[in-house]
Amino acid sequence: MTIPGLLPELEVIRKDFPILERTVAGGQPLVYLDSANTSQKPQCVIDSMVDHLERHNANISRAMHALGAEATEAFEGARDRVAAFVKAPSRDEVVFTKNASEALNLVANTLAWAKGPLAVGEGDEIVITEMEHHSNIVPWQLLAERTGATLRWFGLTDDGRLDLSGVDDLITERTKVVSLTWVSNMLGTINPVADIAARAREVGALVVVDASQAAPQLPVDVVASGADFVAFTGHKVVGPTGIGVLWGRREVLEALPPFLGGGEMIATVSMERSTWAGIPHKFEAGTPPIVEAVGLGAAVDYLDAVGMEAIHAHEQAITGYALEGLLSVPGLTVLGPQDAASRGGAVAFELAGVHPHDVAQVLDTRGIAVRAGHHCAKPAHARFGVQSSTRMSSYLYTTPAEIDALVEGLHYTRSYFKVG
Amino acid sequence: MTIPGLLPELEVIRKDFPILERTVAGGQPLVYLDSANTSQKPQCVIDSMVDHLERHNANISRAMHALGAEATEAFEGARDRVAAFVKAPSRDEVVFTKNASEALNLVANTLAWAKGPLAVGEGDEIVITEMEHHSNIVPWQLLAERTGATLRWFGLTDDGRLDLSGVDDLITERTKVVSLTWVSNMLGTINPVADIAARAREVGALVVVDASQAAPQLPVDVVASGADFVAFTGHKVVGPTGIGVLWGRREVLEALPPFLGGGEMIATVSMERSTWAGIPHKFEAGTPPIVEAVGLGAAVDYLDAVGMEAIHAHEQAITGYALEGLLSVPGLTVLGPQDAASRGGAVAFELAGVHPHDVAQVLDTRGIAVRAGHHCAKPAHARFGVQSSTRMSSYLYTTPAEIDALVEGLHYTRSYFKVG
Amino acid sequence: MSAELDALYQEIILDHYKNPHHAGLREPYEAEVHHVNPTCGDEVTLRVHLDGDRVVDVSYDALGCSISQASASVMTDLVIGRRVEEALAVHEEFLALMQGKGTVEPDEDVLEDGIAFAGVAKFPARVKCALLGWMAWKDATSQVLRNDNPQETA
Amino acid sequence: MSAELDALYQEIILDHYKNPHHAGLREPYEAEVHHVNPTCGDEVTLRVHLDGDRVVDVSYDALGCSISQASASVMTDLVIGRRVEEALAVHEEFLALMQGKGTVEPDEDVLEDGIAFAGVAKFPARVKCALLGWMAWKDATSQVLRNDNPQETA
Ligand SMILES: Cc1ncc(COP(=O)(O)O)c(C=O)c1O
Ligand SMILES: Cc1ncc(COP(=O)(O)O)c(C=O)c1O
Repeated sequence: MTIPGLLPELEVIRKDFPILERTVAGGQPLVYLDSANTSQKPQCVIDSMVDHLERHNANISRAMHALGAEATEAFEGARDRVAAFVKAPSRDEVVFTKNASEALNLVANTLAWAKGPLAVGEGDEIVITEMEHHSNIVPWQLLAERTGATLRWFGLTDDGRLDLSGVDDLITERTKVVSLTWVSNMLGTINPVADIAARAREVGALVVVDASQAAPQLPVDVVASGADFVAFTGHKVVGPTGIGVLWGRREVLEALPPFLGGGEMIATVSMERSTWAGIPHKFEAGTPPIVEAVGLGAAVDYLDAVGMEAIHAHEQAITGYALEGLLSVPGLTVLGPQDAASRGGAVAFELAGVHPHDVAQVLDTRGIAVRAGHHCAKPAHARFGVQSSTRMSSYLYTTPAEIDALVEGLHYTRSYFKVG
Repeated sequence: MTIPGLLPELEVIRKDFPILERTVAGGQPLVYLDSANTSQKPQCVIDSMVDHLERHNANISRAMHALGAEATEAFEGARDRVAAFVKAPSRDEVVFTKNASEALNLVANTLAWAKGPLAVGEGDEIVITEMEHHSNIVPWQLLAERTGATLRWFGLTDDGRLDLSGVDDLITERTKVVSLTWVSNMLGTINPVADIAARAREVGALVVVDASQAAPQLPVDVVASGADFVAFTGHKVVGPTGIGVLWGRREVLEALPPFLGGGEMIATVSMERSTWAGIPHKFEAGTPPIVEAVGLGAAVDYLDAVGMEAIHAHEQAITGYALEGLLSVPGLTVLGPQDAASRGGAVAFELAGVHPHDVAQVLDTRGIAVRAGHHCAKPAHARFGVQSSTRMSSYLYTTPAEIDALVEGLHYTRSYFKVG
Repeated sequence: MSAELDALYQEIILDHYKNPHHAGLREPYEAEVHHVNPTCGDEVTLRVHLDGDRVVDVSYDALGCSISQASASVMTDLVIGRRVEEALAVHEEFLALMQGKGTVEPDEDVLEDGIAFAGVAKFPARVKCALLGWMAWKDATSQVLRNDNPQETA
Repeated sequence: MSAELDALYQEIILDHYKNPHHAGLREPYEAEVHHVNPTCGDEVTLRVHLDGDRVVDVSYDALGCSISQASASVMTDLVIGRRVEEALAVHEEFLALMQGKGTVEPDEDVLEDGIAFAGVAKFPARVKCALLGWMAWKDATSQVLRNDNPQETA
């Protein structure tokens, strides 16, 4: 199978991921098509974590001994690598969180307490979109409820793109924050974040970009994105769970009040009052995810070594092939844009007559892992009048043969449930 | 060297910790006396994480395929083990956070938004102590500042215990929350949490116990502690970084508003409004620390297998031996209680004429890792008129010979700096 | 793999899925509840109508997979017409079957078509599906019972 | 290991530590700053007194380890009496030495006793200590310079 754009050394890359050698469901090879949910980890990431735990483990900053210096260097070195991965102007603008959800909540939460120009209150508006992951909806609902601000959102077109027709009504002088996803985890849509950011800038609104699905797939340049904040999560970029990233523009990070309080985020503490450390530490209370940062550093190095452009091309090639295969299944409807060029590698679909949960179950008995449900995007499902869908999602290790297995599995599913 | 109370199989236990075989500072064996800062990890914890990443990695709950089921079982299984470790009446009362700091902030933060009987506002008082870690001070300062409540605190006696003489003036009908550490990370003091909790209960105040230093060393029974909340951190109980635990009484957890918003913590989401999942999920927004929970589960299993009573006895024996050795060094003053029976295994001290940072440096060249500085307890240092101290802290793998090395190193430090 | 699937998707289940019994929302009723499975989003709106200690009607509107739909259908067959106490006992029996991880032998005399769900117990991710309708029924019924003077809420 | 220590704790450093130059807080001054090293808690309160473009006095009250104390002492020797511009150049040179990870060869003509800190650059955890006083001085000096009409704040 040769499709233009596929990673040339695909079999070599697959060898880097130990789990891909596993068999499931009674000896069948694992066909892992759930990477938008979480990605698998290459050996080098796992090894970096083991080496850290077995040889360099210590707490950071505060520890001045040899192990402490090694652990601090490993942790802060990971910050340098992540800063380079997203082309951050300064390493100090990279805040480690526990996941993307916390990164988004950090922004919403500190805005709830901000004073001065960043303060959010009655009469102010927060703009999101109907295709957001719950983690980019609920924090803003809470902010609106707690400050009296109003939550508004971009609707979607029938082909699963943002409906930009009313942008000038939506993003106005009242808008304080615009928060949107770069790539939809359900529809696959790639949004024109830089255009929307430019419009938001005109009215002086802050722009938050949820890059949870973008960072794994696209070359990310935080400055070019036009955003004030960019959030993503370690476990989707072949890194471990327990770590996420919030990049923020220095001026804004500096102007925000602290998020969580405690060790590491202080300059000085007395019983009466405390002062805060500079960024990024101001936002990193307590012992940070040290071994997770080590793993994440190795992960982004791995992705950079393969090349984000090449990974993006691979995703597009696989997605195009998958769209073709899926649409050959009778009764199957793909949600979201139908052309691979304008979308990411998550493809959600419906199969007439079979509930997604049942589709996933049949596929699972064939060793094929897909996701079924609302994918933490209930409003986007509601917009298309469906309660749930089945989603396949690829990554740099996905092969055309795996897509073939999926398509075959779907034909089998139809026959098993006697539809058509 | 036989001291009553030492773990009988100490050499076997040490073999479980790969890092203890490391040499540092030009070939000298590592003498790790910084376990109150972070503990080392046994091989079984590291292996459980590797096995998870290499064979069972998937996102949880939301994933319905074989790997998803395995990962979910591993994650929720870890919750069961942690619940058993602290004798929680129900597994649903165990919330996973990213560290102890987040656990404490979770309580302070949700109280800031609570309505009804839990609401905190002007005229209300929050009581902490002068020996708290910054992570149990700053969240309450922020809560007080944000709600208009007043922060008050227990002072300390000259021998480093809580000054309970004014307890009835301090804990009154106005008190909404009493938050205190079980074991001080600087003074080593073990506080009478159950007594204070009983007093707090009388006035209807919530009781938060910071068990970050207690959970590693003492058998913990959350119900017997009398607390409404107990917080601790994974990396100090031979588990990984990136995970902490908040145990809370069901009624209180259920009555609190959510903390962070996003995936996993919802029952249903529409653009207009959302509803929350039941506990513990209500407080676990986003992809949780999955591989970290696996590691933590293995960690508490390991501690339970050795036996928390035995570990406590070991800590006391080593601490007693250390106190004796330290006090033999001329010019050395131990901060906090001088008898091992009423303290935990962290011993902070001053060495006349040599700054703690310099003490730590000299020890480091001998392979001995201790902590120097304020140990995230600036107010406790200020109370004793010192700006910083040197701290040695032991754990279940610490040997008397390591204490001897420390004491010898301190004699050498004095001669190096020509004091005395 | 087909054998494994067949253990889960018994003919009886697929029949109930295609032709659910007692589906739709009806009046009168004394309590209505809405339950969701947050994981996959399955939803059920369910009403109960009791007359004294007798379950006169259970009506529902369910969105969900074959297992959750069929289970709701079977549930209505098993509880409608029964005394509340008996129906709750059947619920207990079904719960025990589902939580038994495949080790519990189902009693056909009690569970009737419900025995078809024995295979579901081996699929932990599907147990929640099979219990969705039952949990909603139990919740609605308790609401009515808690209410000393049941009133029409329609 | 003593050799390693000796590389860090040069005699000059220990001398300045035991007998710090220009210690204590004095008047007059145009700016006072308070800097801390959040990691270990070392603190310095520092005042500068400029006359036109000349550093007339730098006085300080420092709590900290041998390295941070000695460094503040050496710093005052190097900047007092100099033109601000020259003093800032010396600061740059010292900064370059400290951040050089041990690869920068110090220039004794410029740094005088400051060359004793060359060994510190190999101990990343101590670099912050050595820079504490210097950073405070630079901060205070910039404050005075930012102020077009410097006024006594005492
Ligand atoms: C008593 C005490 N409380 C809280 C903490 C904070 O733990 P963490 O840094 O893991 O959040 C620590 C340790 O640093 C501690 O010793
Ligand atoms: C678009 C998007 N945003 C946010 C998230 C949340 O990431 P996490 O669960 O790691 O916090 C995800 C993934 O679950 C996602 O796909």
